[in-house]
Amino acid sequence: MDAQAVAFAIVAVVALVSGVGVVTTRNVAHAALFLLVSLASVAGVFILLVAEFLALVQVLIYGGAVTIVLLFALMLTRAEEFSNVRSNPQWAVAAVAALGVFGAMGAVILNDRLDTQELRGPSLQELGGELFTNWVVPFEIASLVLLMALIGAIILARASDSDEPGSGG
Amino acid sequence: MTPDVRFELLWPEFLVAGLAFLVFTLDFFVRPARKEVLAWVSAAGLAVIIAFTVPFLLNEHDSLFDGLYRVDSYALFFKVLSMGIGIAVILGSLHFVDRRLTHPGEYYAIIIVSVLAMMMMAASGELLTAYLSLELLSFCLYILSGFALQDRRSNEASVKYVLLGAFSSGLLLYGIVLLYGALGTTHFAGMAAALEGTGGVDGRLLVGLALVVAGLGFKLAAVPFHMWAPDVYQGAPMPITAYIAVGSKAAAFALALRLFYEALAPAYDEWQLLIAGMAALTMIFGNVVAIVQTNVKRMLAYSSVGQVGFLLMGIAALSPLASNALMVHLVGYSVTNFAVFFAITAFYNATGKDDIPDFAGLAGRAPFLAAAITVGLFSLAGLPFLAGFVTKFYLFSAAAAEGLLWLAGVAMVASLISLYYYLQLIRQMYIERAPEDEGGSVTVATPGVLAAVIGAMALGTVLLGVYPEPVLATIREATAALLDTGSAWPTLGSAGQ
Amino acid sequence: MMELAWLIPSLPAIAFAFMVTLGKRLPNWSAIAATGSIAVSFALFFFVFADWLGAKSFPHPENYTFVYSIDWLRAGDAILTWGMWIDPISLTMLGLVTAAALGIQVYSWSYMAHEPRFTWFFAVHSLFAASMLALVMADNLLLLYIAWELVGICSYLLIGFFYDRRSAAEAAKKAFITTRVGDVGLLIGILLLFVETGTFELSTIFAALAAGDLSEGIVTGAAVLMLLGAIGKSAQFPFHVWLPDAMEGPTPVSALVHSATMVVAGVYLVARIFPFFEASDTASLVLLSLGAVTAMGAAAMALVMTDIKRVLAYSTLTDLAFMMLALGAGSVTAGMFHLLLHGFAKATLFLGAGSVSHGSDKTDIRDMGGLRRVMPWTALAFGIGALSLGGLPPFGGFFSKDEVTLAVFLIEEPYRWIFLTVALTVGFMKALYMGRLFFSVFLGRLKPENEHAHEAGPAMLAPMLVFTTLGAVGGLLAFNWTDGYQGFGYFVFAGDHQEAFHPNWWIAAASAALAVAGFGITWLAYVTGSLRTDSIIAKVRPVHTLVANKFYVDEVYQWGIDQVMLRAGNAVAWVDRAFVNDIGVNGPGIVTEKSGTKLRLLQSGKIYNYALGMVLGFLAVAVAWWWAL
Amino acid sequence: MELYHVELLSAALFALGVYGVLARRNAIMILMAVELMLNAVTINAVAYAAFLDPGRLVGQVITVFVITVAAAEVGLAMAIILRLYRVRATANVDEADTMRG
Repeated sequence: MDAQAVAFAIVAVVALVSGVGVVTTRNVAHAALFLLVSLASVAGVFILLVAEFLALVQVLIYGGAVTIVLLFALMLTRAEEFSNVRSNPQWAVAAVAALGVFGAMGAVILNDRLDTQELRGPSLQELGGELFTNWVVPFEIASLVLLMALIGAIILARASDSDEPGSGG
Repeated sequence: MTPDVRFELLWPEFLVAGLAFLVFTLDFFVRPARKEVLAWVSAAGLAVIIAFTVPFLLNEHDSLFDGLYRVDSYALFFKVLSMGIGIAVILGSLHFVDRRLTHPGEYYAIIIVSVLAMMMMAASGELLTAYLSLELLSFCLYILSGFALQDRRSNEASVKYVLLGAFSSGLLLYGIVLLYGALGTTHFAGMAAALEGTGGVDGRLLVGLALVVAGLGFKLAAVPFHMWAPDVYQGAPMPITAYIAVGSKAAAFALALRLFYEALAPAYDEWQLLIAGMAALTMIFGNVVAIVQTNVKRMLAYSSVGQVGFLLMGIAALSPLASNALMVHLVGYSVTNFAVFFAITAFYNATGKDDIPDFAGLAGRAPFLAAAITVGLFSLAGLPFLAGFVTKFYLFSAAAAEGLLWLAGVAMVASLISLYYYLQLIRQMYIERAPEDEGGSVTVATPGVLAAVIGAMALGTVLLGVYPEPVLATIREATAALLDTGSAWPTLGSAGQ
Repeated sequence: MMELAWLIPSLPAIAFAFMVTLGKRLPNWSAIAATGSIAVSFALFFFVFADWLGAKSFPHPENYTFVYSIDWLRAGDAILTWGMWIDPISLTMLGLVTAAALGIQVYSWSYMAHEPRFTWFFAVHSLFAASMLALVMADNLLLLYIAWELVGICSYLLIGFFYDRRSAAEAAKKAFITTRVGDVGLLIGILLLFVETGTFELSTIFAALAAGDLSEGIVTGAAVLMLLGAIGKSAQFPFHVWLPDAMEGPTPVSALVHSATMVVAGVYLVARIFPFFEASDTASLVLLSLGAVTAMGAAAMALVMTDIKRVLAYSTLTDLAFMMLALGAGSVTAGMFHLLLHGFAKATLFLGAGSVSHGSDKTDIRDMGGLRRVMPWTALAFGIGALSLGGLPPFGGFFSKDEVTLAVFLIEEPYRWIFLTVALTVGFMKALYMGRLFFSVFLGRLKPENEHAHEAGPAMLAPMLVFTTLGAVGGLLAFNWTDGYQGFGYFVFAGDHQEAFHPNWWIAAASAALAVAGFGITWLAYVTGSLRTDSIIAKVRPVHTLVANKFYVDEVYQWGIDQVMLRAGNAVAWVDRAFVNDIGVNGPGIVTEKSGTKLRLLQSGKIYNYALGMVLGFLAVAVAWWWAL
Repeated sequence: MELYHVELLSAALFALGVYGVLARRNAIMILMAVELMLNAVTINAVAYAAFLDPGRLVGQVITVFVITVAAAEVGLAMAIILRLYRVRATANVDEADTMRG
């Protein structure tokens, strides 16, 4: 087993264990922290797959932005109940279904092995060049997506409960 | 920089985006009492863009960025349809917004952005672009469905929509990535070539396909991925319900049609039965559950789930005829549904009620609305001389021509069932008497603009039923474009129509 | 002008749309729109007819048919067209329907003047006219079927016009369900032909038939199946039960829909697809037998009914059966001729009956008598109509009845004697019941309580008298007048067998004698009183009871529905009472609704349940594929 | 480290995410589970790019866009959930089930 494999094993285990934490802990804040750990280990996987830039993006955006947004929201709502959220009544069925999903995919993955080539990643320059030439249309769409999220968040979250006329529907 | 990309072909998209920003900006300068100016600007802007786009792109046929983005008559058809839908929704919601919503500027601008998203969904020739356009559309709809800020139901609708939407986009993305892994590309043309090359079909591809079907099925509201639809339809503000039912569905089908026809046609044998089964399940389920509904919006939600089943026939049959049929059914379905939904909106605007018994005696209180609803419902049920008959005739023939006779049979049964619950509403309007109390005998007034939109849609329903040929001619062009860029047609029997 | 014939049904359809949408706002305009549109259609008919006369190339009968069609939609090989089929048969119907609809609408202006749902009446009336006109001009079977169903729906709405009267609602439902049973046969027949020929076009289907592309079984099967639709619509045995009940509708409706036009749609259909009956002896024999059975039964029932409209209803049944006899005997000429003259005479009679009940508030003929004193014009019109339909020369009905009898006589089969006997007997009975009706209502002693009865106004009298005249002199159409018109047989005919009117004097004399005898007997019984009807009835008490109870056919059906259908329905599901009342006996509907109630439980309102549904859906697909691989 | 190892990791994370969506009742926790699913997607995309794609690029491009959209989605969804909390004083999705059937 080479060093790369050992490293992968470690980050994979961390990612999975923290992932289990995300979906099983009863405390929302803990779940957010588990998610942060899991995301960080995914960044580790990216590094092992020669995608350093993506690893950086992963840490900055997910670790930085997403988790912070989640925690902010938790603080805004100040819900005492958030420290003890039970799973819903169908969790056992959910577990079976999720196992089914994993089983289906695992079977496929192990059954049809793909012929791989040498592990290699593009340079940052290549990625940037590609993004702004061939993928410029999706890039623009993505910027619109962000804008919509921004505007939507402002409309929906900012309005306070008293300054509006009667309800609609 | 790729030098040979003709960026000027993207003018319509830029113009629509520009219009959205214009409305966002104008919103700051328009006094609150005069916000309806924004609606007129939006609608007129879209109309001008249609007038510009049609001659501008009429004979263009290009595929930008190696087929990532298509400019062809198929895309043009859906561009015009999307903008038309946008205009109808904007004008149809004028009074609703006036009376029941805040933030009108954002409301109209977001609709324009979603129109842009629909246009791009039909033009995408690549999975990731398609996904991003779809997500843009979804974001707009998440916001719009929660736009009635103080209404618990509107909020509940948007919570359900956004969480399930995020979940479904997770499924869809995983599917896209699996397809990418199995085929090595996300471009439709490349996928088709790879599929033809491999001969056998490996498991990764099938699981990916199943996930893509699940993700798209969510957008289309096909059983069993439809469950969000009734709740969101019921909770969302009324014109937005119409918009989700019509616009989002049309765009999702535009995308699905291109995906299945251009990229996945070589694997036809693998997915035909799946889609056909889903179609049968969807039309039966939607129409059966619609029977027991008491809320009009909910009944129409299930009815439109049922309609999705009919539309899916057009994909399952995979032939030029089926593609024509799907598109013409989409047009007929859009026009018809708008007629019904806006008539119900007008009723709701005036009374604030939307349960089926509330419509008792409407024929006496608002004969115009009652007639429009009746025409629309009869068309949805597929009665002759109305759009629904023509389009269903087309769809059923297409399915039968491709050997899916059983599916056509199921569809006929489903149509019969639908007539039953449509008649319940019609019976309320024409046979039952209006309740004496609570002003039940007061005439329901419909503002001029809304009446014009309803009238135009009802007229369109009749025209399409009587003389569909002009629309069909356009649609044949669109299908030709689809086939032109498409790949091999493995099991096709019939020639292009 | 012929290519503009599509305007004829379109105008009433537009009037209908106008009334439904704006009728409440502009109540005074609705009757004007309805009558105006049908008046223009009526005028258009003459232009179309004149154009046809100019365009047809006499004497080449194969050039008598003009078809105009445009593509409605084409899906692959299947093409639907909007098409008009203009030939003598459809022209006859166009003239009859527009004339009858116009006259009866004018009549309704004052007859329905005090009805609160005046606008609705005219709206449905217009829709009926539009769909009936579309039906007679359709050049393809699908269009014909659609119009056929629309006509049925209008009939349903019009019978149930007084929907708050329970009997009217029941009658409407009965008519709808009974005719629907026949319509299913028609639809299957049409689909059978579509499967065999790949088209709905009449011309293509006839060409295939002429070329011998259809096997004998298919021809007979299609003919009999479509005949099912025809006998449903034309109320022939065993589907005749709905028509007498349909008299619950307003009288103008009975006149237009349930005697002059809609019920003859079945006859028209048989005439339209007549090549099939020409090609299949079996189908013709079925047609003949049904006609004979219905004619005998209905004539017997007409003799014992006491409600004025019911007598007329059974007489309609008899005459429809007469037309079927003619068609079964192979004479489209005689069938259509009788259809035309019956239409005029029966419109007269119904309008007269309406005028009687309007003026005297009575419907039972035993309560009437001597009404000629208070309503002389009605008496005159009704009398001529009755004598005509009773087959007394020289009125129109005599000639048409004679042509039918002659056609039956000319059947080249040994069994013609049976049918000839039936035709002559029924001819005699027609004179009997018409004499009984007319004499007991208008002649004899005026009862004191009827002295206040009054004559109808001019708006009601004028159409009545017009129809009277048409019915009285219409018989002259049978004769050879000019080179261009050598009798009805040179105008309406089957295939290319144009036939001049060659009366058989023996037949004519026999049927005239029987008619005179019939009227004579009733004169003795109901005017002079020298013949005691009571004693006759007493002698044949069991028979009378049987006939007066309409041969118990309704009871048999009711038993069938109660014992079989309802029990089955009960077994399938717990029959929801309101449901049955609202929609009718509808077993599958209940099952559907039950499953709807079950299935909606899946829709729990909880996000995670929905997500689970999606995942299970995905897994089902994956597993199915796994299996298939 | 082979491709299928990475694929298995991705599938496992995806299944965990699916479980989270199906088994949680708090809206924020459901959202976190969705993030796990999206991470599974990106892992797979990057792995395919690195191991299979001759150009090595498309998978990474996918990942860039997925991360962008995921961030936007969280922002928007949190706003909607905050509104849910204001309207109903809860973030549990099964307490927002007035519409059903």
